[in-house]
Amino acid sequence: MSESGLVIDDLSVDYDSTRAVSGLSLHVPDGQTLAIVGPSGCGKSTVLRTIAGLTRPAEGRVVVGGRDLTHVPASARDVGLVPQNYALFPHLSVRGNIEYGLKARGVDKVARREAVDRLLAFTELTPLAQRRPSQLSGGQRQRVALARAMAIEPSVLLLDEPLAALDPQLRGAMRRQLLDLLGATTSINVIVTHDRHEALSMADVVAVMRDGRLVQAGSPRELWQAPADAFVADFLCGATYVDVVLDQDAVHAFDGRWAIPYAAVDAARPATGRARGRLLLRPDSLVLSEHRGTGTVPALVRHAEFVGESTLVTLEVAGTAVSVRTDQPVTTGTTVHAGLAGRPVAHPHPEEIAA
Amino acid sequence: MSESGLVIDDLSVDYDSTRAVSGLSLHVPDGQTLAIVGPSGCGKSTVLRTIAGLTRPAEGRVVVGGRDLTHVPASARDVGLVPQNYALFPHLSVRGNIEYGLKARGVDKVARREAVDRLLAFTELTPLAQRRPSQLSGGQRQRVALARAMAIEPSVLLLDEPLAALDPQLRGAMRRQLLDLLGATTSINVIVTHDRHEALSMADVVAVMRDGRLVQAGSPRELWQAPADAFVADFLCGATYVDVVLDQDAVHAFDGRWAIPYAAVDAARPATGRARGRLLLRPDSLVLSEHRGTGTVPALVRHAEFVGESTLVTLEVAGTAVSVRTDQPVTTGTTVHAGLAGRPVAHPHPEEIAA
Amino acid sequence: MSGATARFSSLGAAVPGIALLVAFGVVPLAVLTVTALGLGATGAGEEPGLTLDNLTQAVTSPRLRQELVASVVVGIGSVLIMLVAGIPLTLAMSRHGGQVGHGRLTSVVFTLPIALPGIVVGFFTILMLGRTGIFGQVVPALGGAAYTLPGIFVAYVYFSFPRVIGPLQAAMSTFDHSLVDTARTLGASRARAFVSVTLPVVLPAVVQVLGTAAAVTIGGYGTIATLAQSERLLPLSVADRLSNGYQVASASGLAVVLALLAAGTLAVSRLLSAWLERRLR
Amino acid sequence: MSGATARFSSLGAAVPGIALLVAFGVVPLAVLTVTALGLGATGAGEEPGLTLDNLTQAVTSPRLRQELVASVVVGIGSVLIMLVAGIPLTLAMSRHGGQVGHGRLTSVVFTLPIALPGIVVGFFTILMLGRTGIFGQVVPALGGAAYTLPGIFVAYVYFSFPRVIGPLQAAMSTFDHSLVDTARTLGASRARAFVSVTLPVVLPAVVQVLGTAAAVTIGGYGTIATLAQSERLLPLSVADRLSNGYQVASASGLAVVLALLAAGTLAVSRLLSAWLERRLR
Repeated sequence: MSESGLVIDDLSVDYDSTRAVSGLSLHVPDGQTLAIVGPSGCGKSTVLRTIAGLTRPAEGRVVVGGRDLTHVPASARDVGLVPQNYALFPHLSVRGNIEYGLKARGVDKVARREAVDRLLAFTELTPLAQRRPSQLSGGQRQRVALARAMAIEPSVLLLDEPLAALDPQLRGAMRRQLLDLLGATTSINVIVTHDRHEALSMADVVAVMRDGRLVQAGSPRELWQAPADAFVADFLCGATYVDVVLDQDAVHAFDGRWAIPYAAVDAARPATGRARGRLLLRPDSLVLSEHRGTGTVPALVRHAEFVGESTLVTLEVAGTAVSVRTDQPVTTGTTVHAGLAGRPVAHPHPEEIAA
Repeated sequence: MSESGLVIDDLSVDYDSTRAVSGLSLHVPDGQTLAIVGPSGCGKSTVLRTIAGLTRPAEGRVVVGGRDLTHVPASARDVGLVPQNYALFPHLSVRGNIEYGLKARGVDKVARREAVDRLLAFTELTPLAQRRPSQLSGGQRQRVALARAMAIEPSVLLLDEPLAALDPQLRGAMRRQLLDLLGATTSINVIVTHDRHEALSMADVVAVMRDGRLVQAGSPRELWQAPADAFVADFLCGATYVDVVLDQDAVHAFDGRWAIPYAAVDAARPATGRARGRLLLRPDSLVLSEHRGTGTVPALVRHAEFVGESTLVTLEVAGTAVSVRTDQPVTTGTTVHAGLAGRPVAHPHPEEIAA
Repeated sequence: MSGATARFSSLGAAVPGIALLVAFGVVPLAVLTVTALGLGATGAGEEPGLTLDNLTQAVTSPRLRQELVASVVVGIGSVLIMLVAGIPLTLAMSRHGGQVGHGRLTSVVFTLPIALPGIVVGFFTILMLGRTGIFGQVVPALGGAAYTLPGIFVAYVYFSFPRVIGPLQAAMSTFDHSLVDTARTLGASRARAFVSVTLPVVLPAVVQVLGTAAAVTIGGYGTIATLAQSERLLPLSVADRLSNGYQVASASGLAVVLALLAAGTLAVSRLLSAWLERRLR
Repeated sequence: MSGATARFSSLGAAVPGIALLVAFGVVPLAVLTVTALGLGATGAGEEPGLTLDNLTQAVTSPRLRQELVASVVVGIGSVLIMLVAGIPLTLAMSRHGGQVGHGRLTSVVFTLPIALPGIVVGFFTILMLGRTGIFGQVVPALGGAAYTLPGIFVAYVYFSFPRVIGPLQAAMSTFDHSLVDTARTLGASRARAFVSVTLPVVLPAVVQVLGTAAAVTIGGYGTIATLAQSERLLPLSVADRLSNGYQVASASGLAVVLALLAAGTLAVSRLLSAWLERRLR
């Protein structure tokens, strides 16, 4: 069977006696970027090490372009790695670092020189070619690590938290630069990150992991529109799922305290009787008002933080905490009335239709 | 002269032969929170150490509640410190850590026990009283460090990057909890941070430092509304100042490429002739459209990043990079037409009125 | 396969080291013990056959017992004195270590003497406190002090200097000075902060340095070889048994006692340090 | 005031240590050198008066020159052998060090022998390779090898074992194994990654360990004191000059040479290490 792209097939990895990754399956088409995202300890770095051949899986396969790499040593995999701290060789110059993989592969001197010159120009490092890694800024180091990994023209390029080592102030600009550089490669890119903005903005496919297992995978917009469960909703969208009951009149949430007319919500009235569903409340799903209105629910303001662009408010509605982003000034401890701002998604679960 | 609150008066601090802080003056009224914010190396931590009495100023004074502390040793200052890594005493239990300052001050056993019990309850650490610091989570450590500093009932409480040591995923919740705890104290709080959201959300007074000097100080809303210069605009608001010329017809930006009608901008027509000014462009100041309209300017999309809530777009207008947050899908490399969304602030400089 | 291979192969590279340890460590110790029990080679005037005398002689003979006690007192005592001087010194170095080349130079000056052989140290002491030593010429009462227990003690203090300062400096370099700063802001005096914070935190490292330096000092032969006239330490007797009449079994017994004493000091300090460390974790 | 006070006071606490170094380090070295020049105390059969003979005898006398060379060869050679075995061993330990108590136990086993006195090490060697040693009984050609240069060499390899492994382990514990992992993904074989990445990165630390261990080994007296019969090393002659006829000036000269040799080895290794380090930074 000839499969194109990167296929991770039912992969499990053990560290000593603990299972770090469990039954992971993923497919990344050629030329696309996969972001694996999850809280620390979810197994995402282990997946990366396994693709690189630095950790041996207990079960499952890693296949790239139809070639089963599971038993191929790291040095023969054609997989480029940009480690989290960049791991630049401190005793070699920028040129020496980028050249390393070509030398190890026995590329002749002329071809090596030509390839390195091209990569130096591509990553805008030409003036720094003779510098030592210690004389570079964080962003420059990142580019050297990237150029070094790209030099071997890998079929898969792995990046472990590529922005974590950078000053937070620079991260935005570096992310854009990295995207440009990655966009110019033809290889499959796999990025591991704990930052949801990085995952959503850099990837074609986002995989959310938790406790060694895949929770959800899909395009950034798919995951953003329909997070699979409360964990993904919270982790990737900063949102909350609220259980609702749909009847012929309205959608009811918070034990009936909140009745939302169908006009305000993107949900179909059940054909008959009542149905259960869940409502995804994003920080910008709600508008706050001092006055009660149709389809509003009274809520207690637990916290209000001015963050410039807006005020982040934590509301308490019937014991549930809900985050809201608003432009209006609100005061902690007061009661406000919250109503739906746009048309948030309600997912009626058909199997749970009640009488 | 009896001054209330914390007064930092023309403070300069040298490290070896370099001036780390230069001519800093600040006033924080009783019960308020000051946030000192700036990029790494701007001298903000040095200010904190100087208030604590751990570094000696070359010039200037530190006065708290009318008492000049400049020559008072750290141990007699009544200043509580929560260091960046929390610096919990590893050989003492949570109770022992909180008790330390009271013991050092010779408070008797009964009063000590009572005060520690109260602080343990206040910081919700009572069940962990016998634990060692190494057995605590990051957030719990932060609370122990806070309770330990609060135990001596300091007149000034200093917090050095209180959230930097925490997992990014937890920072939001920890920030809200910290705000609650600080809100319950009557002391002056000084927070040092490099994160603008932390500064804006936690402080009554924000001081922006750069290269050892104060650039701007004021309430979060003041700074947000009117950043003093391009540095503060970029650092605190992620915004850009654009030079404009105001004439009798419109406000002109980007060398006349963009003519904004007065109806769309919050600026007064100059009484006569032309005036110079600057326009603060925030990420949400612009709306993008595929079509040219009144008051729009053509712009090249250099980058577009989907980050969930919105798409972050970097536009290039006449060689200047401008950040825009938009809900519309845009494609890198295309040209869009940008117009003002709301009423961004233009500051005509009266002294620069031209003929 | 590759992960497991990588692991095995790098452990495989360790095999020569482990083999060397077994060949050079376990075998000779076993042979030494067997000889000490009278079951191995014996000297001309010695009876073969199983006996514990060779091992217990250090405790039963009053002269050897005295040497044993003196060895322990001199070994541990000299290191303790160095610690009292060395802890504040190395702490100050670690706090101000950031200050350019300065700290590096100090570090070299303080650790270079580790290269001075024990025999040279003993020689120093003779030149200073010997019968015609310069101190003896000034203060006659100090003449010949080199050969008394106080003189030997002084020599060993010097011997342990670099063996204490070097490792102590390495241990102190990781000390978190913000602990002391915090204690100061909480109202602790400098002395109180030292006793209640610094000392408990550095104690595991200090105990370990103490143990290692004391073990090396107890086993050192060069210094005492030059200074032994009236006072004696244990290493001397091991050598004497060999050179005077080749008493192999007896010398083996003393060597086992000496090795156990030195290794025991080290092992006890390691255990104590680990226990103290656990109390901090 | 407080900042400056804090700084001065903590440096003040360092004064006893500095004073001790001066009293015990500079003064005796000066006296030793003066004596070696024939200007200080002299022995019964020695002429007073300025002379460089005492200092140059190690180079001019063929017997002493041979001892000097043997000292250097044995000191540096034994440490080099230990390094070859020790580098892969300690690298493997540092990679797998995270694995529970395991690493800790290994560390204790490997460093405990530092406590074994040189004299005991010499004794071991006699029991193994002496005229009636167990190896000699099996392979007659090895009988008495303990007293030949190869035998002494073996003894010193054992002597340097813990003195190399301990510091090497400390140095290797900070090695960034992701460098090797990265080199592997770039296509380097295990051997190539070791030679082209690991070795250049650890070299400064290795050179420093080599220098310190070699300096201690060169100056060590216990081992050679037990093994000296036909072959001699420099420390022996220092002691001999003193015990045979109390030739103070001559012994001083040899002591100065020995001290310079040991301290020089250390200093050269420090400089070389610093130079290599700078090339990495």
